[in-house]
Amino acid sequence: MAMKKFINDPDNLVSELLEGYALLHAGKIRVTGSGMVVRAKPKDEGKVGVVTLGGSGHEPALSGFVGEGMLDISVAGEIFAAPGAPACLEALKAAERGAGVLFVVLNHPGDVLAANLTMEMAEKEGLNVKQLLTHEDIAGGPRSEPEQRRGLVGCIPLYKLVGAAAEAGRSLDEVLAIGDAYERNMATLAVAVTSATHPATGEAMFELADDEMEIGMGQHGEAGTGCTKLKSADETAETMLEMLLKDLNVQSGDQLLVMINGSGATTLMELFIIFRRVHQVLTEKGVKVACSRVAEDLTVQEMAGFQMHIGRLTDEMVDLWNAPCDTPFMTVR
Amino acid sequence: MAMKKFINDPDNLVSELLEGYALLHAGKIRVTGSGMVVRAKPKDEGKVGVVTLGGSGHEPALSGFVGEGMLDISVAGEIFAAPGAPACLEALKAAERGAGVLFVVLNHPGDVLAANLTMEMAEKEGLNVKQLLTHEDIAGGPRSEPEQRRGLVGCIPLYKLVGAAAEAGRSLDEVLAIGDAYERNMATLAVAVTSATHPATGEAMFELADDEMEIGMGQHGEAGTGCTKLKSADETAETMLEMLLKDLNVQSGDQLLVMINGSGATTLMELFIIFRRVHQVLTEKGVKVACSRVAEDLTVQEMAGFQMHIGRLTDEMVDLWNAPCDTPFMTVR
Amino acid sequence: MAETIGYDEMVRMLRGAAEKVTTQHEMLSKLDAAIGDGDHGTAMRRAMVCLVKAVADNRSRDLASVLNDVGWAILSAGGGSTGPLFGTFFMGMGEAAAERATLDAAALAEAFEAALAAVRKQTKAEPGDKTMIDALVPAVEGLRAAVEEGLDPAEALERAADAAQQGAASTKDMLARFGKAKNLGRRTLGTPDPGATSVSLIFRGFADGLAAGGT
Amino acid sequence: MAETIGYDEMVRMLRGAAEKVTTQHEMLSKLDAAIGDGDHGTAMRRAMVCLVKAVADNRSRDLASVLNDVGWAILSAGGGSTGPLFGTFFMGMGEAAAERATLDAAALAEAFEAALAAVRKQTKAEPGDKTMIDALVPAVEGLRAAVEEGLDPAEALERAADAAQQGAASTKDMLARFGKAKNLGRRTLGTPDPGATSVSLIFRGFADGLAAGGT
Ligand SMILES: Nc1ncnc2c1ncn2[C@@H]1O[C@H](COP(=O)(O)OP(=O)(O)O)[C@@H](O)[C@H]1O
Ligand SMILES: Nc1ncnc2c1ncn2[C@@H]1O[C@H](COP(=O)(O)OP(=O)(O)O)[C@@H](O)[C@H]1O
Ligand SMILES: [Mg+2]
Ligand SMILES: [Mg+2]
Ligand SMILES: [Mg+2]
Ligand SMILES: [Mg+2]
Repeated sequence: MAMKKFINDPDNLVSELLEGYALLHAGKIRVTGSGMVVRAKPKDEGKVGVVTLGGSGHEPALSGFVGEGMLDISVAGEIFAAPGAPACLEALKAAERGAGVLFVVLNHPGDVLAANLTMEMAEKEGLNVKQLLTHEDIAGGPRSEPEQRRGLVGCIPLYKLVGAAAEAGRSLDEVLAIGDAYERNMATLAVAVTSATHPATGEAMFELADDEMEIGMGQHGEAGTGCTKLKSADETAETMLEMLLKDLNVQSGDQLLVMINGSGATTLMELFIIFRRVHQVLTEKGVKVACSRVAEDLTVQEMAGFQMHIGRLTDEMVDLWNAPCDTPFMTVR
Repeated sequence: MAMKKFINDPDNLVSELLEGYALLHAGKIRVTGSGMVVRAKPKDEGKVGVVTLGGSGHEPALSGFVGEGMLDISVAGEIFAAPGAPACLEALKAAERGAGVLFVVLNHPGDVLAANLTMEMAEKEGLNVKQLLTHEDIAGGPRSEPEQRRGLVGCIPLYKLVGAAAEAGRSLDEVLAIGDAYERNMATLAVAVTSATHPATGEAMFELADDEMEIGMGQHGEAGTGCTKLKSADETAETMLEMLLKDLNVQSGDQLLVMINGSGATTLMELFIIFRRVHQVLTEKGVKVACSRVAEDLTVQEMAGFQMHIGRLTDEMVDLWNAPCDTPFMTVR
Repeated sequence: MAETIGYDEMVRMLRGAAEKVTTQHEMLSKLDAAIGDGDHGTAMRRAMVCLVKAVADNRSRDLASVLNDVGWAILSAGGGSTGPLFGTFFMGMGEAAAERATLDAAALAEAFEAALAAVRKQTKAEPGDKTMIDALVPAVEGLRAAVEEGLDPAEALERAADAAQQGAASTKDMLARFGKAKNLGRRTLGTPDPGATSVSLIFRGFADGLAAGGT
Repeated sequence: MAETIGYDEMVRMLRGAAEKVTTQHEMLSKLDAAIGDGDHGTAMRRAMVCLVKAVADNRSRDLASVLNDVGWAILSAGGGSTGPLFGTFFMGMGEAAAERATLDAAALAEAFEAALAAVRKQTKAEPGDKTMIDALVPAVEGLRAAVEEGLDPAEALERAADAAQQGAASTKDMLARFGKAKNLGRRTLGTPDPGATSVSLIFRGFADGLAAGGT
C-alpha cells in the first residue's frame, strides 16, 4: 500500500515543512539554515532566553510555540530525531540577551545525548546556561525514577510558564525555579488506538489489534504499559485520570492545569468529550481546573489517541499561564 | 471492527462535546440548552450581530470562531445535520443588538432548508436580518451555477471579515456588502485520501482504493470529481491551485488569502509542505499571498485530506483579516 | 367511528406513524448509507421521539394545536433535510386544521394537500427527482381520489398508504437530483430513496394507528 | 605501507567506513524497525554523507583536523542517538591524534581507546545492554590485543572488525536496556542491535579502506 501522505522526497521532509512554516508565520518566526526556529523580533536585552530542541514529525510541536512570551528558539531535528549539538550550541548563543539562557530538554535518549554534549560545549565556552529536563510520563516508571520517564506534552505548559517569567524580567535562577517547580508537579499519560505511518520509511510504527488500545504509549510509538480492550470515552478518561492523580498525589483543594493533547487522527469532538469527563471527576473530587487546553500540540503523525496531562499550579503559575503571549500556535491577549 | 473513537452513547455525542467545549472555553463562550454557542461577553449595543449554523462532527468548525471580532452565535446541529429552524430563530433574536443581524449559511441542502424556514419566521416577526449564502466549492459546478457549489472552509475567513466589520461598527448593509464581495471572490477545492468513520453509525463514510485520492470531495464524504492516482505533495498542490486560479481568474498583481485546511488525519507537516508549494507558485506568478492560515478548522472526522482555499482581497479586507479578535480557535492581538 | 378525525383519532394516527418509523429506523439508515450519508434512520428516530413527546405534552384537545406542536418539535430536532421537510409537513396540516374540532374526509384531504404544499414551498424537487416528494405526491393524490370516490377517512388513508408505498418503490430506478444523494449520480440507481420510504411508513402508520381503534 | 596511518590512510579508512555503511543502510533500518523506530539506516546514511563531505572539504592534511571535522559534521547532522555517539567517537579520536602527523599501531590503539572513552562518557550503557557498546568494546580491545601481539595497523584493524562483528552478533540474544528498544522489553530478543551492527560495518570499512591501498 502506498503511503497516503502528501510529501515529496522523504529526504527533504524537514527542510520543506520548515520552509512552509516560515512562509506561513513570517510575522512571528523565521527559520535559519541550521534548522533553528527563531522569534522574528528578538527578545529585549537583559531578559532570560528560553531554548528547546526536538525532532520533527510532531507538528506543531516545540517550534509552534516560538514567539513573545514563550520560546526564543526551538532547534528542530530530523523526523523523530534530535538535532545536532552544534546547532543547539548556536541557539544558546543566539538566545543570550545578557541574562543567561534556560535550555529545556525532553527526556528522550537522543535529545538527552545531544543536550549533554551541548552543555559540555557551552561550559567550555563559558556560556551562562541552565538545563531543565522534563520527564513526566508516568508509564515509564515510578516518580522515584525520573530518568525512566519520558518527556511528553508537559513541555508546552512549561514553556508557557518559564516564557512568561522570562518575559517579565525574572532572573535565570528564578525562571529555572519556576520551571523546575512545575516539572516536579506534573504528570502525563498517553493512549493510542491506531498506529501511525513513519513519513520517511512509509512503515507502520507499531501494531494494535482492532479492538485494543494501549495506555502508556510513547511519543514515537514506543510500547506502553500493555494493551487493553477498547473502552468508552468516560471509562478511558476515568482510568487515566485516576492513575495521574495517584502519581501526583492530588488532593481536594489543589488547583490543576489540565491538557488533553490529540496525537493526530483523534478528533476534537472526542477530545472535548474526554475533557468534559475529566472536568466532571475533578470537580466531584474538589479539585479545581484552574487552567486548561485541548489541542493537537505534540502529535505522532496520524496516530489516533491522546495524552492526558495534569500539573499542580500555584497562584503565581496561574498568572503566568494567563499572561499575554504571541506565538503561531498559542496566543493570549 | 470496533470503531476506534473515544465516545460514549452515540445519541449523546453532540451534547457531550458541547459540554466539554463550554467547560474548556468558559471565558470566551457559553452553550445554551438549544445548542447555541454564544459569546460569553455579548457584543456592544448598536453593532451588527453575526450568526451562523451548521452540523456537528467537523470540530472546531463554526462554533470554534464565536467570540469578539468574529461570530456572535453559532447554532450547532447534530452530527453532520443542520440544527432546527426554531433554534436559529432564537439565535437571530439573541444576536440583535439594535443594528440588525447577518445570517451566514453554508450551501448544504439541510442547512439551506433550515435557514429558509428561519428567514420566513424572522420575516413574520419583523426581524432585521440579512442572509448570506456561501458556495465556493469549485468541484460542484461552474461559477455560473452557484447553487451547485457547496459551502466549504471559505466561511471561516468570511466570518473573520464580516466579524471585524461588525465589531468596527459598520451598518448591516456594509457588513453584508463586505461578506458578499468576499463570497464572490473566493474558491475552494478539497481532496481526500482516506475515508472517515461516521461517529454515530460507526460506518466508513466512503471508500477509496489504497493508491487513490479524490479531488473535489465534499464536507461529508460526498463524491467529488473522481478518483485519481496518488500524487506527490507538490503535484497535488499545483493541480489544485491551477484549478482554483482558473476558476477565480486570478491575475498577476492580485493579492490573495490562502488557507490550507486539514480535514482530520493529515498532519500539519504535510499541510506546511503543501502551503510552501502554493506560496512558491503564486510568488512565481506575481500573485501576492497577503494573508494565510494553515489549520484544522473544518474537519471531517479523521478523514485524511485537506481543503485548499483562496480568496481575492481588497486592501480593506486585509485590514479586516488582521484586526484583533479573540475566539477559542483564532486569536489576533 | 372513523367518519371523522377528531383530536383522539389524530393522536392515534400520529402515534401509529411514530411506531412504524421507529421500528424501521435501521433499515432507513441502511438505505441512506447506500446513497447518502447513512443518518436518515437516526434523524427519523429522533424526529419521532420529538413527535411522541409533543403529543404527550399537548393537553389542548385541539387538532391544530397538536399538529403545530408536532411540526415545531420536529423542526426543533434539526436533523439534516428531514427535520425541515417533515416539520413543515405537520405545520402545514396544522394550519389547515385551524379552528376545526374534527376533519371529515374532505377536510382531511384538504389538510394533507396543505401539508404537501407547505413542503413543496421548501424544495424545488419534483416527482421523478428521487426524494420524499415521490411518495408524498401520490399519497396525497390517492387520498383525494379515494375521498372523491366517497370512501371514509380510514379507507382513504389505506389507499394513501398504498400509493405512498408504490411511490417509494418507484424511486428505486430513479437518478437522485436532490440532497446528498445527488453527488453520487448513477450510483443511486437500484436503491429506493430513504425519505420517500419514510413517507410510505408514515402513511402506513397513520392508517394502522387509526384502524387500531382505542378511546 | 600500512606500518603507520597518515592523513591519506585515515581518509581511506573513513571513506571505507562510509561506503560499507551506506550500501547497508536498508538492512540497518530493518533491524531498527524490528526493535526501535526504523530510522537507524536513514540516520547512518545521513551521517556518512556528512562524513564524506567533511573529508572532501578538509584540505588540512592534518589527521586531527580531518577527524575533528568528521566528528563535528556527524554531530551536526543530528539523527537521534546515532549522531551524538558516532560524532563523539570521531571527535575523541581526533583529540587523541592532535599534533601527530601519523599514528603507529600503538598510537592507533590509543586513539581508538580515546574514542571509546569519549563515547562511554556520553552513555551509561555497559556491555550486555544491547547497544553499540557491545561492538565498540570488543573492537577496541581486539585492536589493542593485536597491537600487543605486534601486528601492524592493517592486520590489527582486521582483528578489530572481526571482534566488532562478533560483538554485534552477540547482541542478538540480549535484552535491550537503552534507547528506544528498551521499551520493547522481551520483544527485542532475536534481533541484533542496529547500532552495534553499524559499528561492525564501520570497522570492516576501516579495514577494507586501508587494505584497498591507493595514494
Ligand atoms: N431538497 C430536497 N427536497 C426534498 N427531499 C429532500 C431534499 N433533500 C433531501 N431530501 C429527502 O431527505 C432524505 C434524506 O434525509 P436525511 O438523510 O435525514 O438528511 P440528510 O440528507 O441531510 O442527511 C432523502 O432521502 C430525500 O428524500
Ligand atoms: N544510551 C545509549 N547508549 C549507547 N548506544 C545507544 C544508546 N541509545 C541508543 N543507542 C544505539 O543507537 C542505536 C539506535 O540508533 P538510531 O536508530 O539512529 O537512534 P534513535 O534510537 O534515536 O532512533 C541503537 O541500536 C543503539 O546501538
Ligand atoms: Mg491532525
Ligand atoms: Mg485531527
Ligand atoms: Mg442522510
Ligand atoms: Mg532509531
